[in-house]
Amino acid sequence: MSLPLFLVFAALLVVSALGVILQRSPVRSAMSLVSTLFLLAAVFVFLDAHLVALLQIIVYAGAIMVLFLFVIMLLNLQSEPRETGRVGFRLVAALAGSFLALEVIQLTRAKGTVAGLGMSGAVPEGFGLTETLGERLFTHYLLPFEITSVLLLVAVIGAVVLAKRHTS
Amino acid sequence: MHETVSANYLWLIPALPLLGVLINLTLGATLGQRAGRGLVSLVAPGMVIAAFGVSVTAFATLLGLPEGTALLDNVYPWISAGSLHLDVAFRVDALSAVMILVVTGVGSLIHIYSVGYMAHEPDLARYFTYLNLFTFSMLVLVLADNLPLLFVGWEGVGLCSYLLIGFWYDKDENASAGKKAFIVNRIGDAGFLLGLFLLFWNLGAGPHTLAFSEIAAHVKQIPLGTVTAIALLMFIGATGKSAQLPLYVWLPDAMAGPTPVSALIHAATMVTAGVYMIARLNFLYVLTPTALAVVAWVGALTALFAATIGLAQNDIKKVLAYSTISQLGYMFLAVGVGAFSAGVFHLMTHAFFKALLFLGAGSVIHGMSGEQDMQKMGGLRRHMPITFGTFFIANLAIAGIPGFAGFFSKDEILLRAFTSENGSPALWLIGAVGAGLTAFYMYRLLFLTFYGECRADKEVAHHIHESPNSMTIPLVVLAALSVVGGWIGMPAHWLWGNQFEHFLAPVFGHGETEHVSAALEYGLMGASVAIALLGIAIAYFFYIVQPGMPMLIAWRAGRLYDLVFNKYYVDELYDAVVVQPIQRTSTWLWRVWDATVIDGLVNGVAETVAANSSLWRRLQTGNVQHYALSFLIGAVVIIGYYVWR
Amino acid sequence: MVPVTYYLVLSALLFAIGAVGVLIRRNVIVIFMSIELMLNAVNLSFVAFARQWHSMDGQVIVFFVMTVAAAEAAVGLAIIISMFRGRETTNVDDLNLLRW
Amino acid sequence: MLSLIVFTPLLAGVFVLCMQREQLNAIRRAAFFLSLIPFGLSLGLLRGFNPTDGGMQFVESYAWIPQFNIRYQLGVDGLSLWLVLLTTFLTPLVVLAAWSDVHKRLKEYMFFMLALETGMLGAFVALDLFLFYVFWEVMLVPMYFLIGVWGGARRIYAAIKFVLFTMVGGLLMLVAILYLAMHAQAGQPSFDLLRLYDVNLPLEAQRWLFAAFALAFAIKVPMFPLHTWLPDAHVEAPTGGSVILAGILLKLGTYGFLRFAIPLFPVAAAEATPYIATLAVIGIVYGALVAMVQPDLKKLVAYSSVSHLGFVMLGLFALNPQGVMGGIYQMLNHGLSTGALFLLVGVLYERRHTRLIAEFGGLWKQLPKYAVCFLIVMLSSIGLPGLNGFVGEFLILMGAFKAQPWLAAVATSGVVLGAVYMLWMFQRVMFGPLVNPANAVLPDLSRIERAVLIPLLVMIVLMGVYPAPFLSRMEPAVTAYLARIEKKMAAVDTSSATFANGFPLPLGGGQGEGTMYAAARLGEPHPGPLPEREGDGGAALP
Amino acid sequence: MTATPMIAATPVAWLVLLPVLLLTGTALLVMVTDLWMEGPDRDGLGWLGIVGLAVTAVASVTLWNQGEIGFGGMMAVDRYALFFNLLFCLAAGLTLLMSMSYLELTDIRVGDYYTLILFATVGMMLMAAATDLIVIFLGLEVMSIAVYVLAGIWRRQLRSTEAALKYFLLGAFATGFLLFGIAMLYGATGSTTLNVIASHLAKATGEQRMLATIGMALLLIGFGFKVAAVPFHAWTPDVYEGAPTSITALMAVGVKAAAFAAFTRVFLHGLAGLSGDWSMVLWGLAVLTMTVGNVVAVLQQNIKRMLAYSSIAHAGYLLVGMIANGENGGSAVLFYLLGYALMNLGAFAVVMALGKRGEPNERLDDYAGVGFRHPFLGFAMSIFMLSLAGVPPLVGFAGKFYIFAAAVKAGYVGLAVIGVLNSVVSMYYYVGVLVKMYMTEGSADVPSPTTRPYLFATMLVTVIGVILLGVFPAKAFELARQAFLSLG
Repeated sequence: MSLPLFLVFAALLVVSALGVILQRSPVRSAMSLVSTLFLLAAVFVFLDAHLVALLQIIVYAGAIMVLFLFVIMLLNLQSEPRETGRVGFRLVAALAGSFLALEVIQLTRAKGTVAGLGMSGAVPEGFGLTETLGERLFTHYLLPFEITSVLLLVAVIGAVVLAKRHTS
Repeated sequence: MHETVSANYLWLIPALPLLGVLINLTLGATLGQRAGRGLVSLVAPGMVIAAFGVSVTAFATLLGLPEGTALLDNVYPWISAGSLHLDVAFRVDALSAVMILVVTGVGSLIHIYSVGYMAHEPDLARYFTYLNLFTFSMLVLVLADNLPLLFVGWEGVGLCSYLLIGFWYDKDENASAGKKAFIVNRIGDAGFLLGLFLLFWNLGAGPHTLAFSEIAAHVKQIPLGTVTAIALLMFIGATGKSAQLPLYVWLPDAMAGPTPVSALIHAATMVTAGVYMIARLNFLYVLTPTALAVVAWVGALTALFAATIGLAQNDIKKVLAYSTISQLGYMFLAVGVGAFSAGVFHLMTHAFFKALLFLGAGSVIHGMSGEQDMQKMGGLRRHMPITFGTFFIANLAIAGIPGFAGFFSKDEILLRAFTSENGSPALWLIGAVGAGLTAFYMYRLLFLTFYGECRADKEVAHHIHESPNSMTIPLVVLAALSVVGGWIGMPAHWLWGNQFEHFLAPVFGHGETEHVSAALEYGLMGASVAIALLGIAIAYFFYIVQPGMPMLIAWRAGRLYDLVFNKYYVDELYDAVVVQPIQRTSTWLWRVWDATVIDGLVNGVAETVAANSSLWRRLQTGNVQHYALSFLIGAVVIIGYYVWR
Repeated sequence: MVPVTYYLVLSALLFAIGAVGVLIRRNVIVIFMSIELMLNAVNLSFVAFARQWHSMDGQVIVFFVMTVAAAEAAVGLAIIISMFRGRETTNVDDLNLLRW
Repeated sequence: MLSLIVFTPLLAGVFVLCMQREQLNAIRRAAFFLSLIPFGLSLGLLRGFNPTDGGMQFVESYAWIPQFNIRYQLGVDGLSLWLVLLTTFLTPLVVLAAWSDVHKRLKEYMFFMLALETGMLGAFVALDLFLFYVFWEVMLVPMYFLIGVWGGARRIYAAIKFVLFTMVGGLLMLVAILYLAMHAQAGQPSFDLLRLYDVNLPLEAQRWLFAAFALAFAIKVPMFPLHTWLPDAHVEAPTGGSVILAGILLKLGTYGFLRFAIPLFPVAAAEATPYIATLAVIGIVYGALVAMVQPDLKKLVAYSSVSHLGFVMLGLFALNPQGVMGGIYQMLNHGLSTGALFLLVGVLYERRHTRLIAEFGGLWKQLPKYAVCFLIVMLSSIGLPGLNGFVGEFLILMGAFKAQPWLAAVATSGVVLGAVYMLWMFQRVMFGPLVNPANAVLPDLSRIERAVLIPLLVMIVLMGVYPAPFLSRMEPAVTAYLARIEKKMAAVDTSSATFANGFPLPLGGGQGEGTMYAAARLGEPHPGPLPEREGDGGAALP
Repeated sequence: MTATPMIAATPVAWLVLLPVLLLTGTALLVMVTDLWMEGPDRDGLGWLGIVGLAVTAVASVTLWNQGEIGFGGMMAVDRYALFFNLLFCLAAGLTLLMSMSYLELTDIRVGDYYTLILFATVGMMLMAAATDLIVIFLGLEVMSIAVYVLAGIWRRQLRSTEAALKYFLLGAFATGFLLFGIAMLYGATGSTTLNVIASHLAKATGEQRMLATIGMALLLIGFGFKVAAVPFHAWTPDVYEGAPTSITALMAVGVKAAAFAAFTRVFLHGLAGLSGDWSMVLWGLAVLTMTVGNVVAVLQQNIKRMLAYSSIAHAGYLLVGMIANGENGGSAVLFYLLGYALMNLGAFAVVMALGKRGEPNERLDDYAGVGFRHPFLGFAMSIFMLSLAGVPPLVGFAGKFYIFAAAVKAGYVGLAVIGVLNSVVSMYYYVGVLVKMYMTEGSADVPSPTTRPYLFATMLVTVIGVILLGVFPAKAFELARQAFLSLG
């Protein structure tokens, strides 16, 4: 991935991400998030993470975000009114956020930091493909994989418990 | 004075009155009123008389022993800590023999007298409990073989004094007077204790018993400065106990107690403890002329000072009280000039005549239904002949009329004040003037009380009567003693000379009499007698011949009279300089320092915690985003620390 | 090649944007979406580091993160619905029963 | 034996707790007779005590927490023997005093009282720092309840103040204990007191550790200016609580100095002596002055405790036999006389429900027996010769005079002031006319009240007249104690330790140059070689 | 690219998995059984869960001397994990026991409640046993998601839902940080397995080390949230107050212990090489946490909220143990968690016992006079409060003793001093409960604890435990020490 291309994607990502947090309508925020996810998927492809990019679109943008939109629609949420109050609070929040980013940026450029990590050369064969990932997943990551099954089960039970109508 | 003979019965002397205390305390209160009174009236004097008996035995034993030998009764080990090994041990040598005889002898008489005097007192058991306890303490004081044990008696008599002064406690003044006595005494005692410690730690290595013989053996190693300090500190104790300047103020107030108490404690025995103590420690005092001089001058000044106050008092007992202070001053003057035996001699004669005076005054008060103001007396000699007679003898004795007891002892003191190497003409002069004043105020008292017209209310006057036998007999005995008591200590050139001094010589061994010329001796004697007679004459003139004169003089003298009449405002001065500031400081310490500063600090810490608690609590707004912000800021700070450190 | 640090910076930017979103938005669902954004930012890092190390682990982890995100979404949205049922609101400012 | 003495009260307390709430008399009787058991046992202890042995006796030692070499280790010596007896002696009396005093929640009261006894006894005989700390803190709880539940109007404030004050010191001491135990010897931690006695610490460490220990104990004593919890606690506590608090609990502070702070860190203690002695003297005078103006009887007695314990501290820091023995003796005296004073005040409070001095006056007429008891106790309190107080004060002042003559001189004024406030109080309560009609109907001492007071009076007189048996059992231990201190001080590089010898004796004493401890030992007969460490019952560490 | 027909089967380390597997099985069994049950009474499920937990505990005990690591170094069945397994079984078991009484007071009548508690416990065990950051992360999520739901399970109560939502939002937020930290460590070392990270850190380049440090910082923040360290603590009081009391107990005890299990394993083992970097920051966090927790607790009027702040403060003490970093410090943390579990569970049992249907009685004022009216309740609560305050000879003291001993030994005397001063502050509010119970009159009419046998049993067990472990801590010390040393 060439630098200009990266910068273009990066810019688009940032704009799109800002859209998530600046749009007043929840639906638009959600749509911005979907676009961010798509852009990220593209970046993943450039990073040789083909399967992950695919999953990003299918699972994330496809399933999870639909769920979000569904709930937004279900609850019939309106746009937030224009923020007038708590300027100070938002300013501090933005400042804190900027500092967080700044710190990581600082980390990559100052002396004695991680600036010199660079990027390694060509990837081995099969890197990022379904087969390779699958093999890794079902051998080395067998345990976490099994845990995710429990995790999802818990989530299902939880969602049901919380969302089902009151019976009594 | 180093040989001792064991006499394991000496403990009986103090133990008998103590037994009396226990009986009075337990049975006296629990038996019925009548039985209890009867028992107490028997037991209390009985025990003291028994103690007198034992004392006489001890005295006789002592006389039979070679000169300088003392009786010793080591009862049991008392306090032992480190190098300190104190025993409860009693010692009878010449000095304490005199003392125990005086204490038990005069004590017996006063106990007997009390049976009559206190006949109408409902709380008789308590009275005799105290009185017996006092006798016990006084005997411990004079019998003690070591200094701390002496201190036990020393404080014990103070306690009894406190209790007896406040015996009629339902009057606040009485209670206050008792308290004052105790506290002023305590001030002196503090000095005594310090002196004791200083002495102990300077005795050198090795276990110490603080027995007098041991102190005497070691005292010469102590540097002079330290000895002086010890002596002066001890003397502070003596000024408290024996009512000397500047700690005399309690004694006049102490007259609030029953009159026999005044006689026993505040005239005959307790107040002389200071003199006894210095006499006991004579080996220490003689080493330090500075301390001796202080003792002598304080004594002399007190003698004069108290005498002047005595001139203008109207309360019969107050006059006697100031007289006592004054007479005690003479004793200190004596020991201060190194005339220990003279001091003790005066102690003894004073015990006789002053006890007599007090008991006589008590008899008067008894007869006057409790009246003490001389302005309201007069003409009593007709109603109370025995009292008057004995009182008159006592007056002669205290005024120093030759032949009576007081003459011999006072004369000896004045002589030595003049001639001793520690003495000076100035001391003599002060003493002599004091003697004149004494004669004046004592005769003023006599004339006001017994002569002239009765100035009492009709009601009171009607009831004036002579006292019962239990009271008059002791008066007579004491009157006899006030005459003959002095004869054992004749001036050197008279008859058998000073047997008393000779008897005490083993104790005061070093103080061999300097020989003075007979001319000087007679000259001084004559001068002092003349001064005394002059005093009597003036009194006669003022109160018999020209009864209006005193008023006139008092009016003329104005300020001066006020000053004397109000006792130089010393009580007021002490109140303003000592008592009030302490009270104010205390209140300040409590209200401001304790409550505001310290607790303020403590509560301040608590409040700071609470304030912080409140503050942090407010930060817990319930708003998730505030929580998230604090989270984020925390994160930023931590990461920032690692990035930029 | 774009150095891995660039990805890291990008990731941090997205992460920070997400974090700020959590702080400033009032609608809990949007807040939740901002959190999803943060998770995605982390995913970017994982993928970039996987590329850097030539190791599939990073990508596998992304797989797990997605699963977790899905589970959280299910439960989170259920909680939001539950809350909406009780209060008819999704505004965080109304979460004020519990404080101090 | 010791374990039995320590834990019998707790068991008795549990037993009482299990009784029927309504059977008040049965509870009282049970509590009283059960509380006599430890007293009886401790009399046995006294009989079996070897008075010539200055070391630990009746030592019990078992491994407890081996990870830290913490041992369950108990023992008594001459320093603690009498305090144990004081505790077992006072508790039955307090239980007895509760007969008429406590009506509500009686069995809980008895339980806490007995549990408190266990805590105090344990603290007196513990020979392991951890164990000591456990007992030290455990005591707080029952005392806290006693004040808080059965106390007066501001009882909660007082109870919490008491607990927090004590805890601040206690916990800082815990850190110091940990530091000492962890660093005293390389490798293995050790909480064994007897072992730690022999450890020579660097001066700097000693200073810090001493400060922490001293703070804890000074609060408990309490020393000026850390005393303000005491008046509050006393005023609010029920009578029994006050008696125990003043009689025994405070002694733990002074005992702590004696057993821990001074012998563990003697050089630091010696350095601190002028300051501590000064504070002690300030406490003496201050307590007396403030006591003087108190309108409330209990508060007056409380401040008098500040004054008296100032004497104890002064004695202990004299670091010579007279001072130390006087200090210990004074602890016992104070336990008896102040305990008795609180009981007496309690008698009045129970009858009149007030403790304001102004409410009384002329009581002697109405309550002669009470008055006599009060008088004797008061005289003991002001140190009248012939009663116990004198022996202690005398020895303390004598010892202190050696070490710090000027301070001792100031302290002696406390003797005067002590008389002032006590007598003034006595006068206002007992003397004067009986004006308040409410006082004219008061009954005199009941049988039980007499049964409570008479043992105290007997002890007051006995200890005043015949102190020798008490002192003689202390002396070997005190001698050993001072010798150990001296040895330890000599072990530390003396050039680095600037000994504060107080103020030099200005009057050119014939002896007494040199360091205070050395001087204190001058001419003292050595009772043979120091007690060996064999006597501690196989305390050897694994 | 030649396709491999089959992936080589990975050997499954059954022993390593055994406790987790047993408990997961129990959870599933409970879940399924619930479907067959009729009527509102679900106590049977609770008993089933308890049996399952007991079995798991027994299994854990038998594995004590095995010590095995499996799944490519991702999970271990070392003593450390087993110690925590026992702790979790205890906490969860007692929670289930209490719940059987507590649920009657509420309208939470769903069998899934028990299932979720068991799954949460599975998550905890995974966290304690995990030796790989991803497994820790997943375990954390299993636990957290279950607890999010449990916190909000009392749907009638708006407070419960609010607590759940707050917990969820902040929890997810914190998860982001944790994950970012894992990413950075992965970036720095190329692995998420602790052993690998540890060995790689030893030879890491400066850049990698820096990256790892930041990753460590982010992990610190993430764990800091879970253990409720200031300033990541703010959720605690609200969630503890709002959640059903039984769940609060589980959170205070189980969740916190699990978080510390992972926290300690990661920092004292995996990131031990960075200890110089983290100890300073942790020092500050510990001081802040102790102080803020204790100071704010002073003015609280709601007992659950007060206990929440107290739990924050206790997190601070535990951090001290971590800072002491060593055999003593680590063991102290383990022991302290055990003691803390006992006393806190007991305290919450008392809180529940004071509640009635529709009347939670959670205000301090509701405690007025309870002590004498219900002697056992009062006694138990006194023991718990005093133990929490660190009064000997209770387990709270033994724990503090251990922790501060470790701190002093490691040279952190200042920290110990701050810690004990904090204890003094804490004494104030713990004792405040006693003041209410014994020293003020009140009228709150509370059923006798004996009518709620499960709560009574819980209190009895915990009281005995608190006293026994306080008086004779040696065995438990040894256990904790062995457990910690198994970290290698």
